[in-house]
Amino acid sequence: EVKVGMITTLSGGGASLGIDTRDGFMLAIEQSGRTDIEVVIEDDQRKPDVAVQLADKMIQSEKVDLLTGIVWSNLAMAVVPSATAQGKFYLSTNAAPAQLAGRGCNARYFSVSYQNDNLHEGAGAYATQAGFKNTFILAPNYPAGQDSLTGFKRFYEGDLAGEVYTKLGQTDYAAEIAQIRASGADSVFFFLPGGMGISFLKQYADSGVDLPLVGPAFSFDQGILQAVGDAALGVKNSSTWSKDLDNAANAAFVEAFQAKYDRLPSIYAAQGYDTANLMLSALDKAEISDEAGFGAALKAAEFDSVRGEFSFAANNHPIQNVYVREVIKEGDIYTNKIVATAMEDRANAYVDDCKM
Amino acid sequence: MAEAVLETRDLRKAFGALQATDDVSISLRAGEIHAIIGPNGAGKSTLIAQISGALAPDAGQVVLDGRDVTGLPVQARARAGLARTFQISQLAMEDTVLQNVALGALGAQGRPFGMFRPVLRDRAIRDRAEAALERVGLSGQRAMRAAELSHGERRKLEVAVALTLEPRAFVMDEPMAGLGTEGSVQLTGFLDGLRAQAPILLVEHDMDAVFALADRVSVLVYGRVIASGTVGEIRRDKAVREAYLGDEA
Amino acid sequence: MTTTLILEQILNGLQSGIMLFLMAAGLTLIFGVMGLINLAHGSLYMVGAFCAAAAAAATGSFALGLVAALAGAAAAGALIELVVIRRLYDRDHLDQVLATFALILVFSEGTRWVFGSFPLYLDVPDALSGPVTLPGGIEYPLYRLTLILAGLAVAAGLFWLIARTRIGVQIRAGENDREMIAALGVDIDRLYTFIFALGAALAGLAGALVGAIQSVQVGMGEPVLILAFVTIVIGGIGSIKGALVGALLVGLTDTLGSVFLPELFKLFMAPAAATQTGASLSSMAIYILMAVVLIWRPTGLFGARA
Amino acid sequence: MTRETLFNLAVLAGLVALPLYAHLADEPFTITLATRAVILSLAAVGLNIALGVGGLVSLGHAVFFGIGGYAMGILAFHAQNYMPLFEAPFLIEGTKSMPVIWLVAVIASALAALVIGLLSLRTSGVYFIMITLAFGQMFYYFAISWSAYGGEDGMSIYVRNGFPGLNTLIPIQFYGLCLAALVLALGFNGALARSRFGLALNAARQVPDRVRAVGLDPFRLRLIAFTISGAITGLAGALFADLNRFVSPTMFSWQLSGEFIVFIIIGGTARLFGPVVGACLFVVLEHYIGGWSDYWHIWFGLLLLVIVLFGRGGVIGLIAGKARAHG
Amino acid sequence: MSALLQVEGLKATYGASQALFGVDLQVASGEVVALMGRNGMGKTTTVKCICRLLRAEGHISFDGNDLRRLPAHRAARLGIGLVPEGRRCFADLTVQENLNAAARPGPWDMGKVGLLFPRLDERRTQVARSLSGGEQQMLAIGRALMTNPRLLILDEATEGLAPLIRQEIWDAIGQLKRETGMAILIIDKSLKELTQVSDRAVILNRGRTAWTGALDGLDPELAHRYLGV
Ligand SMILES: Nc1ncnc2c1ncn2[C@@H]1O[C@H](COP(=O)(O)OP(=O)(O)OP(=O)(O)O)[C@@H](O)[C@H]1O
Ligand SMILES: Nc1ncnc2c1ncn2[C@@H]1O[C@H](COP(=O)(O)OP(=O)(O)OP(=O)(O)O)[C@@H](O)[C@H]1O
Ligand SMILES: CC(C)C[C@H](N)C(=O)O
Ligand SMILES: [Mg+2]
Ligand SMILES: [Mg+2]
Repeated sequence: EVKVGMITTLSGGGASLGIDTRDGFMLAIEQSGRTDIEVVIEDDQRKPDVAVQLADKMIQSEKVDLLTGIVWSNLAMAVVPSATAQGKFYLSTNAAPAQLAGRGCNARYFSVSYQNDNLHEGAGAYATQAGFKNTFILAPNYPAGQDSLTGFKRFYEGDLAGEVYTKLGQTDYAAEIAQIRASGADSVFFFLPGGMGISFLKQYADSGVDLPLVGPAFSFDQGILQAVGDAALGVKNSSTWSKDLDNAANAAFVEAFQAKYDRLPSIYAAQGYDTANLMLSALDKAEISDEAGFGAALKAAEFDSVRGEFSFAANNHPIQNVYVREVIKEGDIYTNKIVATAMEDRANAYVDDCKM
Repeated sequence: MAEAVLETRDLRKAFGALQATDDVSISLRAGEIHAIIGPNGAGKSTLIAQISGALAPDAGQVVLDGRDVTGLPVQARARAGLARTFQISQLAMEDTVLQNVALGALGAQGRPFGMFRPVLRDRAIRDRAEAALERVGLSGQRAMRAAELSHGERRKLEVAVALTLEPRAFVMDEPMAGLGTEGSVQLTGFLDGLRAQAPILLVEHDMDAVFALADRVSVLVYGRVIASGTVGEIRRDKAVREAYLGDEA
Repeated sequence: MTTTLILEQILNGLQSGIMLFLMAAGLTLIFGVMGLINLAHGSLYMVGAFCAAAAAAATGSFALGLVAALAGAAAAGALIELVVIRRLYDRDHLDQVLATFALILVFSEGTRWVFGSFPLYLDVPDALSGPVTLPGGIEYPLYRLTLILAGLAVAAGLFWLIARTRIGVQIRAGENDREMIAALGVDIDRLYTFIFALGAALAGLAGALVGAIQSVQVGMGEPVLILAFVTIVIGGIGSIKGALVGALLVGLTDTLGSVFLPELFKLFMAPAAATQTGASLSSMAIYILMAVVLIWRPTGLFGARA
Repeated sequence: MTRETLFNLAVLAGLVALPLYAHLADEPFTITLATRAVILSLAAVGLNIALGVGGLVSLGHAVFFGIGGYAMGILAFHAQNYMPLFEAPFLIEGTKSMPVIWLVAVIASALAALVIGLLSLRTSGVYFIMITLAFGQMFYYFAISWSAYGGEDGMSIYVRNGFPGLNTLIPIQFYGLCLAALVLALGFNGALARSRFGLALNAARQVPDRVRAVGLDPFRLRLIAFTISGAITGLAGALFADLNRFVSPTMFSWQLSGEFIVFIIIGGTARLFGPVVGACLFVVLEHYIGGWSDYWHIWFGLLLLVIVLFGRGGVIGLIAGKARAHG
Repeated sequence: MSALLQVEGLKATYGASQALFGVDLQVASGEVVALMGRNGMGKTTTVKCICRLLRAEGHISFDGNDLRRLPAHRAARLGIGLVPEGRRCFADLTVQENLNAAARPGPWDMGKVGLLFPRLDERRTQVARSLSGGEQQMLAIGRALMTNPRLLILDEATEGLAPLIRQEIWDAIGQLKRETGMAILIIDKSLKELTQVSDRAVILNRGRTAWTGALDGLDPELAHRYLGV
């Protein structure tokens, strides 16, 4: 009997991410056929203090063995350190802030998704490969945004035509687009997750500025693309997963997900699915109460990831490829296809800071 | 001649092109009731507002007990000894009658910052408040909310609050308004006795009351004092009759 | 920085101000004229955007989308006025805040229930898409120019309605004393339903117009609601003129702040730190503007009463 | 004894008994939930001093909650990292001691309330609601971009701060501290409402002109009330941060300010226990309806609507009847 | 002939406290009726019930219509014009807008009201908030006249008016009665003028009709008991 606590965002504007995470995760549990796993799912409403409260509830009252599901870094920062301090395992299906990868790493904390910087690093590496010399970069003014620009610059070798922080939640980008137009840039990198990205892309397309765009996968995800429409076509984005990634596990996942939920999976669904499978693989090898054994089984990462090759670096964050995708239209549906590999077997920049 | 307790010196106030008070100099001496009468819109309330401090004059001074208070805000003038009643009742409608007068007593004491002891258990305040209610005949209604009073009763409460201040001078804007005949007669009798405590500057349209009470009457028309004198003099004044009194003289 | 860029940024500020005005106009109508704090105004904005997106997707016509937005938001407005809002006119602001806060919850999650959790698609119509070149060589999106004109037209219409028509007089009279205007024979209930629906329709129109260049998603109304409140408070509650001036001020402050503050800080700071500090300050700029205006004029620029 | 007093006593008894039972039955989460309810109650009691008596509808009270929270966060952060707060002109170290943290939280939030009050009490009515909201947003955006203390990610404090003589890590002991603070605040609020200051403040809400005419200054009365109110909410913020062992900019958000108001109205405006009943109900509802469905906010919203529209006088009004003038 | 306004057995409460216990009152077309009584006896409450601003029990009909079934604005449209206690002008509207807000077609229009109150006419564009007390009273009367009522109800008709103006109002009431046949229900404290102008008086005592008849026939002892004079 294993009890899993999933805290994720199921209401409000960010609900689609949490719902995909949950659906991906539950799909894997269902496929495993195991009936001795109970998953308690709660809605964090994207509020850190609610997440903390839910974590307390799951630990103290539900007495779960393991926590997972948080989408947003700021919520993860609120929950993860205290959960691991109380002896619980935490498997991240998405958020993976730098603090938890470096000095704040923990033997009970595994990020199955990525380290937050990875996609931005991939975008930087791609920009270099594509021969961009003068990129304009922008991101919201909050920690994940600051990390994003840092991550991009880590592997980008050209010059910067401009570097701009926008307001978190900003919806009008006319001023930034005018700056881009005037800056003489040859390309644009932007990290604007969710609705911010939709707004930016539509306005960018309508502005007549015609420079190539690069960004992390967050703004080009399955759910969002349909809302952006043609404006996104051709945009390059970096991702660790794509629906056309060629491996058996992925093909089976995409098909099963579509059959069950009648929509295409997103990267959040894929990460949720992988997280569940990783957990299942470890449960097959060790009792969860056997902390060392279970931790080692997780670290071994012996499961069929939909991302293909997958292993953990010393700080419990994945070593994986970062791909470049392009937005295309298949029939009526906007989706992505892989066009290049930006980085192979990338770990992360914080491995050496982690003393475990 | 007795020293003036309250005095205005050449007060001027204009609203745009309208000169609402035009060089008004009046005085109020100890022990007297000085009535200000005049047509609607003559500037009586505007004058009161300047005396009480709610409105800053364009020019001129307000002098209370020999001290120039023109620059002081309303509350400082109240503390200096000026009590006013409002033309339209200003009462804490959700509070009881007793609480309304207690507020006056509290203001008179000038120490509103106590946060622990119940104010109504304070003998000094309670006695003062009860005494004021007694004097206007509202003791029986002390536990009612002001909102539950009839119009006339509210007018009485309005006067009661001013009483608690035990001021140097009263300024009353139409205290009779809304009182029935009976109430007016009562209040007239009451004000008659009140002048011994402090003089009253009385703005009123009720000529029965004015003629019965006033030691002096000043007539304001278009912001100017056109006549000033005893009741008899004013009643005989032709200009006053034309501008204001009509048949009532 | 070149003059054209500066001019273009000013134009951007004006344009974002006008967009804000579309929203603020409906809000000031309800908020100022009927004395009602309607936090759910942002939900009506969202309803308009969703109706437009759904209708445009079904019919392929942006114009029909706009019609649907107007109709949908007006209907939603009339409905909540009849069921909820009319019980709130004689309550204090507290009850209004709470009830309309509750309406936000119902609308947001209700919309998500009906339309799902993913953002919807609504795009600029072909005829209005792409940039035009303005005198002075500024390339500017045609759609945004259209928004400016639409906003100005709404401003003129509203001003006329409130200041010049008998209905306008009656509405303002009702704001002063509802009971009295009824006692004089005016059917204030019906009038208020009409006004509320009109305000809702304006919000819906704003949502649809803005939705074409922004994200149509649950929760889209809340940030703009706060901005709209800031706007009408700066302008003075109940004043259409104030809403217009306030909206332009907010739009300009916001846009120019985010452009020029980082530049300003670069004069005496390292560039990376300057961009960040500048961005931080610019995100507070409109609130600072509002506080300053209210400290200077406690009832806003054109507000008559408290 | 009126029905309202009886009801209040019952609420208080429940707040003592339920967590004790949970402690004995080893259900620590119930205590956590109760602690959360008590702390939010305290924050709303703070607001209620400005709002219930003074009529100051502040939609920015989360500012003080947040300042209290960050006072705790910053002091504890420096203590846990062994970094002094300042070195020049004199050395100030972080601390993990609750009494010190509370003192700092109360002073800091009182100062902030004083300054915000000085600036915003010139306005009234809806303008006041909005200017306080504006200050809230300023602090919110400032906190989001204050990267030294985590920006939007906020700060985690690994171990709860200490209180001399108690083990605050034991939930029931920490709860006891919070409840004591709440009871003190309620006692103060109750006394204040009947006191000289309460009478004057209450009148200043209804008829400021009258208050001036009896020689009192409504502005000063309001400013003092607002400052006290901010200080109490600030204390609640420090406790809340300790409960979660985490602070973040959401502590400044306008939604949270709105929730404080919601508590007061649900419970019953101008009732001493209004905020307490409202906050407890809110916490319980949020917790239990939260599990029903993905769309639970709809039901929650409808419930709130019913309360506002039909339950005038809030829950206490329903149970204990119409408010009476205390006189 | 049945009266224009017919009130029988009217009862009304404010929350828990009852203010009216049984008021009977009739006003016929072209008749001026004075509603009298000491402070707090229920005059205003009666008026509020007639105008549908307060819920009441008992019978109220106007021109054959059962008023208790109608909302306030419908009652007003049947031809009841109210000058309320405390004036209640629309404070933020100008004089002109105040008058226009309620105007309905008929003999009374802006011009005629202007002739009645020249002082008001001079202040057409001033907002009501800044009018003097008496000016506001004139505005309230003018506003009610603009609805061209068949029954004009004046609650505290001359409160706050200067003697000269008050005289004009009394003259105007007499004129209204003679020339337009408007029915008038009037509350005022001036016994002398009421006696001159009214056809009948209804005196309330503790929420009940205590006496009805022509005022010159009022027994001094009753006058003292019910009116305090
Ligand atoms: N704020 C203002 N703006 C413009 N005009 C004003 C303002 N306040 C008062 N007035 C005008 O000034 C004149 C004097 O008004 P005031 O209220 O002093 O008259 P009053 O003598 O008290 O009259 P009443 O006996 O009718 O109460 C009036 O004509 C009034 O309309
Ligand atoms: N809003 C109210 N709430 C509760 N009681 C009220 C209210 N208004 C009036 N009353 C009570 O109803 C009774 C009748 O009041 P009403 O105002 O009808 O008297 P009135 O005859 O018009 O007196 P006045 O001459 O003073 O205007 C009074 O006893 C009063 O206390
Ligand atoms: C969905 C992602 C953009 C979330 C991101 N890692 C964040 O914290 O906020
Ligand atoms: Mg006057
Ligand atoms: Mg009356």
